[in-house]
Amino acid sequence: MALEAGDRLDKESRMRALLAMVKIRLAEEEIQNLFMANLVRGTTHLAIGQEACSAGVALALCEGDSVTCTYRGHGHALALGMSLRALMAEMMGKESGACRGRGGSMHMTDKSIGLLGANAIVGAQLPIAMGAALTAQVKGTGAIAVTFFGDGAANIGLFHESLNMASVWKLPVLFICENNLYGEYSPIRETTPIDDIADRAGAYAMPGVIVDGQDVEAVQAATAAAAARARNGEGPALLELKTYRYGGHSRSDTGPYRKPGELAHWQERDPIDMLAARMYSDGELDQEEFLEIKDALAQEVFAAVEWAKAEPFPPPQSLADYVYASD
Amino acid sequence: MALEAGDRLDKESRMRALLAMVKIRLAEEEIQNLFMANLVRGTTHLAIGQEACSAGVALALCEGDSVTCTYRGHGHALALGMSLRALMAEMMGKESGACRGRGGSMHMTDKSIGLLGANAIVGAQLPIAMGAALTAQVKGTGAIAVTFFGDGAANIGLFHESLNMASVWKLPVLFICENNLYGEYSPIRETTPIDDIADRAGAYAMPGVIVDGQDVEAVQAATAAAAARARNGEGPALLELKTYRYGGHSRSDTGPYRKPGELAHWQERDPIDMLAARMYSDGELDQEEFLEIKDALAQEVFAAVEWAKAEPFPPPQSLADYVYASD
Amino acid sequence: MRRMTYRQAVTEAIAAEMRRDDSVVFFGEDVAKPGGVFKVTPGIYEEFGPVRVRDTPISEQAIIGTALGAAITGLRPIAELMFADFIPVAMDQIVNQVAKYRFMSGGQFTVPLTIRASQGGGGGFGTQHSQCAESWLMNFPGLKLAVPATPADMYGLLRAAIRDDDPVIVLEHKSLYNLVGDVDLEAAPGELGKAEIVRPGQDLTLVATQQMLHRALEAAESLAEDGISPEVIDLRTLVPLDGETILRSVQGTSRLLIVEEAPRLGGWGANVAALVADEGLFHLDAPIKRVNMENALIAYSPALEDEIIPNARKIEEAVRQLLSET
Amino acid sequence: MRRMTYRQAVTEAIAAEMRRDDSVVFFGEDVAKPGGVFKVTPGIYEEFGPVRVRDTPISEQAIIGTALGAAITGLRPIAELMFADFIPVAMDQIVNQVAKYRFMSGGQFTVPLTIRASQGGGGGFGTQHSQCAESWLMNFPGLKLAVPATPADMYGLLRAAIRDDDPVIVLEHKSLYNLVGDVDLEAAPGELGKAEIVRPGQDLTLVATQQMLHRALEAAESLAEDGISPEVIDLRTLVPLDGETILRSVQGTSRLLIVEEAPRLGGWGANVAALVADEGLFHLDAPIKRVNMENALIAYSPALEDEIIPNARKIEEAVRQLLSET
Ligand SMILES: Cc1ncc(C[n+]2csc(CCOP(=O)(O)OP(=O)(O)O)c2C)c(N)n1
Ligand SMILES: Cc1ncc(C[n+]2csc(CCOP(=O)(O)OP(=O)(O)O)c2C)c(N)n1
Ligand SMILES: [Mg+2]
Ligand SMILES: [Mg+2]
Repeated sequence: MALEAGDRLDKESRMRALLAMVKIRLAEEEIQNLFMANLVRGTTHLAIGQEACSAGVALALCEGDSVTCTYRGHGHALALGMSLRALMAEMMGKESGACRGRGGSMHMTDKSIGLLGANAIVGAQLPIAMGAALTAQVKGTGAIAVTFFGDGAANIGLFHESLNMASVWKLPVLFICENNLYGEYSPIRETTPIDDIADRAGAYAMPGVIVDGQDVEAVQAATAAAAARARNGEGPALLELKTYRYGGHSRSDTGPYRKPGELAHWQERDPIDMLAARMYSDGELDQEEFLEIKDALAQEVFAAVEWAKAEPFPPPQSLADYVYASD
Repeated sequence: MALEAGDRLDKESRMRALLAMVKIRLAEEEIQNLFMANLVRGTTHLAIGQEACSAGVALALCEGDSVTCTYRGHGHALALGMSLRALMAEMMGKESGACRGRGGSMHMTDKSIGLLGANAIVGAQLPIAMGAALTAQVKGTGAIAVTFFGDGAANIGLFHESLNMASVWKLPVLFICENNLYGEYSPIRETTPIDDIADRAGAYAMPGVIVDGQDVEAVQAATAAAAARARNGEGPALLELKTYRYGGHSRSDTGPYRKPGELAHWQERDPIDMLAARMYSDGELDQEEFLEIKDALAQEVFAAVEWAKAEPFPPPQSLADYVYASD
Repeated sequence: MRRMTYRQAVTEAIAAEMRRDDSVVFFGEDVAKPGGVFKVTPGIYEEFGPVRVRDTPISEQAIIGTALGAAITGLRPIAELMFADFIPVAMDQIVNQVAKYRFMSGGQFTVPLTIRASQGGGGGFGTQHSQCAESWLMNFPGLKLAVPATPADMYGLLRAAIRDDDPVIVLEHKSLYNLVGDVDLEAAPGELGKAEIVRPGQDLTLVATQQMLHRALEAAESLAEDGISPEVIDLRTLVPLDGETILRSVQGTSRLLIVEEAPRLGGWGANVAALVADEGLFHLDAPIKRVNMENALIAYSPALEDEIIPNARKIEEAVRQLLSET
Repeated sequence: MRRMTYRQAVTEAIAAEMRRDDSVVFFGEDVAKPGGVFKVTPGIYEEFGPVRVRDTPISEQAIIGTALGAAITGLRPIAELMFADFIPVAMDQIVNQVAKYRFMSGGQFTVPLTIRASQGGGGGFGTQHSQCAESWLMNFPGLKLAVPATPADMYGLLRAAIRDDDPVIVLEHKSLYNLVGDVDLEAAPGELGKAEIVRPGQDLTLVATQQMLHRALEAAESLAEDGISPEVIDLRTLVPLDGETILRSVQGTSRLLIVEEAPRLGGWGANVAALVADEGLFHLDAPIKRVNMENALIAYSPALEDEIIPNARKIEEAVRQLLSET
């Protein structure tokens, strides 16, 4: 198969990628604070370290495309354009949240930006994206769908059914595996007998591409190539983005299972730093500008959190709303 | 991977294979008659044409090994040594049937011969064999387990989960796909984007072997090689037996979806005829002997059917028996 | 009005909705070119073509998930799962995804999805191919659940399901496929959530669905000869459950017998009993009785299968017994 | 006697049975080296080693199927499914295989298999991670179902489940993991199928399980101040269901209130109500009432989650209301 990484992105796109990644990082750091301070109940799954995946894919999509993702979905939501307010209010279970407080951290969903849903059942989101691709195919809209999942999800039955059926029906859907080396606390090598998830693509006669998931430009390019192929009626592809989460699996996990030095090793290839360094050397950004950008985004995050805190909860009497369309 | 087909079988083993295949053929022809005459209710799935698969695998197994298979399981049951009486009585729902009439055509099960169950849910039998392999591994018995399934079953989620987990745990289990080109009325090429199911083995880092499923000696050899490897602690393998069912999917299917000439083409490589021809030419069998063999087996089948017809049904008051161990 | 089978009513309902609305698509295993394993959908593929009507791989989870994704993005899929016994294979997609999708999104999506499956015992298909699924499926708010018992109701409720903006599971009873009845092809779609008194009476209320409804009617016929007059209610949908019709009937008859093709524990009849024991207790002159499959399973053997599934004789006995209680 | 948490009681029960019987094996996702996502099984892997204690891939169907195959060939597996919400992912294996295996084989096999999962709401885990599973699982003869509410019962019933020759699903309520109580580590295993009157009383019968039991007891405490004395029953297992204890209690109190952490339709409480409306109708002086989650879902928002799950105040109100009915 002949997916090839394109050229480097232009300055404007790089800037969009940088803003998206920094916004995700700052927002998630703030979310972690909220949870650790017990201001929010439940659990949360951060994608800090994986920002290039969501930002790079989002850059390659067009209006009208659809996305499904996992409980580790704040990054995807923000990269696709969810407002920080809607995100933070949802995180706190407020009526003005993206899902009116019904979804929460694991279910960030925003129809208006094509984000059809973040799923808390491993693998369940894959066929849902295929359904969006089917709609595009039946209606001939030219849109595609993308579904994100983890390395651990590549062992669940639905992964197999989805890739097979998508291939048979030549659906315009991209299967994007964010391989961060762990499923919860289990290293992939203990649950999966092969090194590269992309190698499974052959079982479904579709392209399988390994991509540097820390390089937002590589992610954008690989996605754009696969997307063009899908829009062209040539069917689905499997992309494996090699990446790493800096934090634990969820709120309470400190990551005792990591190999010593592993985290530091990955942090050397931090997706934000890597892009910033390239922009510095290409004269597209200087340190001061970057600090200003971070500062402005930090303000925005802070303001969104404060706003969300003051927002009201859904009224108790609305508890049975939205179960049925007639409600 | 280095599974290699062994030498030809010796005369005695060939004779066992021949007897098994003829017995299966004759028994199933009789079963079809019973169903068409409405002497038996429900449905049935015949393996006529596929006899070399069950007979060849059974020849390669040892006492203590376990097997799970599908609703198309009469052949496996007989090849493993189920008595014709137990089979026919079960077919008729009689108390003296292999499962005391509770199972029926789709659930031929006989613990005493290692046949742990025939399953009517596509793919459900795969992990059950893995469990038997786990028991063998934990207890260090040296036994293996084998699970039969069809080409269509290679698209169900559980296929994927099973092969992956079996590989990770290095379970002594053989996954044996009888690829008869159809899942019900759908040709495999319309539901599966690759030609050979064996190609999926690579996704699980296990050997995948394509075998001539009409050649009982080839089936025996491939199974024996994979079995030796599994007994040796080297883990599972996927065998794909290329075969064909002469009849429809089930009782009522006349096979209108077949390509013209397809059936005749396969019948030219009939597993029974092929083995008999080899035995003729090696001087191990002559036509008269073969006729006698067929005759004797036909008598045996006939006698078993007559016997089963006269057997009693389970008593109505036993309807809730065997739901719980304490019943 | 046309006379047709319950089976044909399915075909006609699908065809009618596909003609009416381009966004209706239909897929499942062996439903397109082969026309379905129960020959329920012949001609649909030929009329509507390979884009809207598709055979799938044997992949129940992917079938339902894909249908869900299509439903929330502008199609109205009809997904077939063949035997209702295979519903558990796709259970997560049905109960954690389809049922909850609208709710979890805070109402951003509607899920106009119809899931069809054939169910029920009596055909000698054995333990894994003879179950009724409605009792399990009642546990999941977000789903609607139709169990039509006649060709006319099949035509009416299946069209209602396809037009409904919520996910509806329509269970077709295998034993009824050859049942013949009059169907008005021009009638308005049925109404989900409305039970029907199919035989008025005053001595007791008999609540049933599908195969059991017909057996209850058979029992009622025979009881009538002895001057016993049961009021027979066909629930038609289990979610929404038409409690009003049940309660009104019990108010008139003071006695309730529920007939289910289901094991006793968990059966939908427990829900009907609980409803009446709550809102209609003071109407009752006798205990609420149920005829069902006890806590056992359907065996392959005809001797056991015919024994475990309630029949007219057993229903009749239960009625007589109940009328003798005070 | 040792004081320990409900969580520790799980660990102790598993360890005790694994020490006692070499054929007990234990596997699931992140249960071995990591000791479980709820830190329920620390030390088990270290004590019993990698052959008997294993982490699995994320493959719930394969986990249950493998456990079933092991159970019928001589092991006594304990399989963990982490959240009970994931049970539907493995539903076919549980309800069509595990539950029916013995029956379909005509009694050739026993299935000594324990399936553990943690369940229940109140933790802010959202719609797909907060469900209770017992009401769905009651529908499948062949399964047994335990819902322990205290450390002692957890220790007793989990050991009973592991020793039982039938498949038993043991549901652990997440909200109870930190509950402390006295456990006799030398006690005989518990008995599946026995309810317990945890607080005797005469004014009405309150039936509950797990989190709801503790809230019912809280309500009872507060009602006692007003001289109202409910009899509180902890069902402990739902299959087998101890109808006798319930009926005897209702005979004494004449009133029944059922408290469930479940939607109303399909809830296990309907089965208890149906039982009493059948065999105990004439004991009743008032309608059978249920406090539950209506037909809605658990939202993430604490405001909604706290509202939908019955609490002591609501139970108390329902009791007062029920006592005022005649
Ligand atoms: C069906 C199912 N099984 C198990 C879980 C529990 N669980 C949540 S996240 C997770 C790990 C998933 O790992 P991976 O797919 O690699 O994604 P990551 O969290 O690393 O992004 C598990 C096992 C679940 N939510 N759903
Ligand atoms: C989970 C599930 N889905 C669908 C079916 C219905 N069904 C029974 S056999 C069959 C075809 C299976 O084809 P294959 O695996 O090739 O086996 P074969 O019948 O050809 O031996 C199907 C779809 C089923 N029994 N179980
Ligand atoms: Mg991961
Ligand atoms: Mg086949």
